[in-house]
Amino acid sequence: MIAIDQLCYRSKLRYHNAGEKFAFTTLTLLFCVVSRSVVIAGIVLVTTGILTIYKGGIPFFRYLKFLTVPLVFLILSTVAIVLNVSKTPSDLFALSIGSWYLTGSKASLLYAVQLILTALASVSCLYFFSFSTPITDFIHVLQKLHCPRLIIELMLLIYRFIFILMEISSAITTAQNSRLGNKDFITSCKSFGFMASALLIRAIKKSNLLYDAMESRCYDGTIRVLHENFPPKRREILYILLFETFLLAVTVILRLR
Amino acid sequence: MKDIILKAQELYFSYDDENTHSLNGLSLEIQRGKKVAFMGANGSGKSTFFLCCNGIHRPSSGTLFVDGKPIDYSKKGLLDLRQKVGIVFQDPDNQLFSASVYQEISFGILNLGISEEEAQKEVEKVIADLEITPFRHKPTHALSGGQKKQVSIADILVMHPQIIILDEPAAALDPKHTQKVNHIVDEMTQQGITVLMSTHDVDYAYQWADQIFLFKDGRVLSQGTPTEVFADQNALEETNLHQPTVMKLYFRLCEKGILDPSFPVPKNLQELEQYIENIHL
Amino acid sequence: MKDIILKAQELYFSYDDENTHSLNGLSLEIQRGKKVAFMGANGSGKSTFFLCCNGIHRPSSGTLFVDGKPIDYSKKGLLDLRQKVGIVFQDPDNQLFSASVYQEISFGILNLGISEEEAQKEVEKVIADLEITPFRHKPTHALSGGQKKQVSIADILVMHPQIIILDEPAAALDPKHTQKVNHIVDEMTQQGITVLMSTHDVDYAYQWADQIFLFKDGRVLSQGTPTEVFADQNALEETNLHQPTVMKLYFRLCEKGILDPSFPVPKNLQELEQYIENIHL
Amino acid sequence: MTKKQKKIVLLSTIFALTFGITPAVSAMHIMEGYLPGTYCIAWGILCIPFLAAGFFSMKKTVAANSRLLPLLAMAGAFVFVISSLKIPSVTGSCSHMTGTGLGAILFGPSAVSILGIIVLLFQAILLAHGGLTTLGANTFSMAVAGPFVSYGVFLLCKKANVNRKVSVFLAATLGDLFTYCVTAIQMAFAHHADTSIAGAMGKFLTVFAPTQIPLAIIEGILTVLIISALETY
Repeated sequence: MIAIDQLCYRSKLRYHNAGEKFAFTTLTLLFCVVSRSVVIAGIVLVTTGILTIYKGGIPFFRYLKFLTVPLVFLILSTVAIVLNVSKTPSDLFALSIGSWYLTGSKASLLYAVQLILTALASVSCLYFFSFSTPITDFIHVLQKLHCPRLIIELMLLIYRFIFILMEISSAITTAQNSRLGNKDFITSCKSFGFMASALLIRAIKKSNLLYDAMESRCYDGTIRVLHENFPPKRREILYILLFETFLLAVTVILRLR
Repeated sequence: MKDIILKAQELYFSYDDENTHSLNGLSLEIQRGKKVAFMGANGSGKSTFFLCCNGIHRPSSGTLFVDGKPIDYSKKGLLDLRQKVGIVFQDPDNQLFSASVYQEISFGILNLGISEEEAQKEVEKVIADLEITPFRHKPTHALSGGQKKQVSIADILVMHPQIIILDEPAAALDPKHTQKVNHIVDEMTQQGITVLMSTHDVDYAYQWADQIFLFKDGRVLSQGTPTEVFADQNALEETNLHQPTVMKLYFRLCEKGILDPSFPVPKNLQELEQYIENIHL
Repeated sequence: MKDIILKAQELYFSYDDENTHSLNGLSLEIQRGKKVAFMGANGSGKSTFFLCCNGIHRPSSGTLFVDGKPIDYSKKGLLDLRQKVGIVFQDPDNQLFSASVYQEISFGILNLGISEEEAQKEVEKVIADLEITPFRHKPTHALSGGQKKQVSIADILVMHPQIIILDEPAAALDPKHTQKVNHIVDEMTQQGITVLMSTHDVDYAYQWADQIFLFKDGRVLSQGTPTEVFADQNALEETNLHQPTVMKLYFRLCEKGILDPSFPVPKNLQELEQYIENIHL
Repeated sequence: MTKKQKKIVLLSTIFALTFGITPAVSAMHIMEGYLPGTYCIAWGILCIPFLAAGFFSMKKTVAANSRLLPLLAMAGAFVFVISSLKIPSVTGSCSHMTGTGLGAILFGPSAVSILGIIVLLFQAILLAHGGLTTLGANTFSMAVAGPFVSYGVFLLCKKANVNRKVSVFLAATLGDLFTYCVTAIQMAFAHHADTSIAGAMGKFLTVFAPTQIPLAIIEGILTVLIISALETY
């Protein structure tokens, strides 16, 4: 129902240690964001792309499609950065509107390109993680990082409930559409309102039933569950360390220049 | 000439990337006014086919003819189609979304663009017909499962479709409400509505249906009259179904020479009992 | 002496404002290791009674004895009780709270205060026993209804309860998964677990159960062996149930002198067919 | 067609297939990697007091009644699902609600802050709306600022005896608009290459206005419809 979720359970990287994957993701993200360099972005884009597509087995075109998810945001914000309205024309281009200019500078274009690449590289990094690691494994990593128990338990439940509610909402929407509930904009809005309120009522009812079911399995206020362990591998840790050291080196060299 | 109301020609459909629940070259023909049962494992494509019938899903290839015309997937075409083909979903909780029974039932018919007064009349009529009056003023979420089912059927009946599809109408109902629903279904047929129903209840399908389709892996494995389909031992085994008890015992009794095999196969328990009653040893 | 594992004495219970689903002086006794079917309309109190059995509901008056002792409603007493009495709920979506099958199954047993290693062993064992291995790494939301059911049974079995309650285990399952669940239930009984099951399927209850309780309006209307209960025409009518087909036909054939009424009533279709097979006219 | 023309057609088809699939206008999530490190941390720190307050009050209520845990989780899942659904639109483009106003009115702003950060985390990982590094900034705009404004407006309207539907509409719409302003401020602080911060903010506001203002209004209308449907139960 959620494409990324479906794909990550089929990833060939799924049974690798989630902690490793998380460390790789966060460290690489850190270098992307801190260095903000085109070179680092390029390295990261290629590396995570290879990992996700080749090692993880995510289909190439679907991966490309996912990289375009933040496209609208990217285009609009880039326009905002590059375009300027000013009385003096800048060096890249300038369109005169009366006594003003709609203009952009080379520096701002360079800045925007750098930003786009950094953002795309970061997204590819995030995708490496979400295309290879089921949320339940991620929650376990957070637990090991001493995230408060209440948050962990909420995340565990919310992740499951999301799918219960999505199933209900899509079933109700289908039923509404079967009765012409999408015939025009106003009817669609009404249908959406009905659906959402019915969904909330169902959600509240379900939460009570689930609580009863948990209680009947001796729930005492603490959710304890076992986790399947996929122990970290020394060689992989070494690779990650090497890669991050490499990124560090590149960052330092670029700074010194 | 046969009056074909629904015809599927080599339908293919698959959900994003899953292989289950998909259609793999489904072809079938249904005559107007018939009672048709669809059987087969969950995930064999019954519900997917139903959702194709009213245009919620669009087959990736193949054509579906309703009333002799291929489905028109334009906005207007779909609205017309959905007026003709109504689906009563399996779980009423996934169909009912209004707080009040009245509002719920009127939703579909008002979307047809009918005047409020006329809609009101129709709603009142269906409330009376389906015996919803005793609980019509209760909020929908306080209804019992069986009552919700009645309302979800009323939802569709009020729109006067030519074809009604019932997805496992008796699932999770208690005997009393199963009877009630079966009764309502019988009345639909009497009104000339073509009824398509998916069910896992072999004995019910055997006695109710004019025609049965056994689905497997998104296509029709076996079809025909109940007696034909349930005589096909291979198909039954492949779909994990068993022969209806009445039919099985009738054949056993025939084998032993107790009943006369030249009579038509009894359609239900009453008929078989009648046969036994008439035995003169 | 009979070994009574569960005994209800004049239970009364009512939900806030509704009258249905409540208990009105319910009394019954269940022997250890038996297979017990609960039948009756929805809202006749079966599920409410089940929730009383493991202390989710507390009767307003009357006593419930488990293993000879009245239920202790202290925190510790309830945990003990819930270890002994496990409920598999009707809709797995109302029971499974975790997206991971492994986590889900481990929840109950970890609550018993067992070490992680031991829990792990038990979870692995139940996963193998209930044939969950093929989909153990799938997320809960990607499972089919039948698979979810298997997991929801594993949830309870892993805790090694003495009594397992199944609330309409076959509702909405297709024939294949119904067979699978029935098979699992048979194995439970062989392990000496007392199994309580609510069902609307007359034919199944007839052949499966050692004892049947017919519920109506929160009390027991009729009880006994399947043959006894299903011979009680009045009680059947009051609860909208019909006689099992096998039983009905057997009596018809006896009336006609084709079968010998001195034999025990056949428990299932196979037995009846055997009887017919043995006829020498 | 010449070879060259064919090539162009093929290339443009591939381009359309890969990039032309109208990407969802995800409300106002700042995408992964868009903010420099210092801003990520700064906005994160700014959230802490709100999150801490939300956390402790939630912990207290759950400790008092553990039945509220699954209920809160359902509320969180509800906000996620509502904000991930395509909403009806006039133009046919596909967009989502933020759900912040609805959440704040239904569950209160402090609960929404904690649920919000979890929902945003899931949105980042499952839907690629927002990101891990921008979690702090997005939490501040969507789980703190928006809900508090919504709730404040809602309370004010209540005190002023404004019609309930109007107050729900105002709360949701203004909350949404405020979120959008905060996001613009966040981006302006980080990226003001050519102009002043205020100038950059003006530009971000202008560029996002055509998608965000209609969205805020639709969000308001839908929230009213949902709340009034709920009231009939």
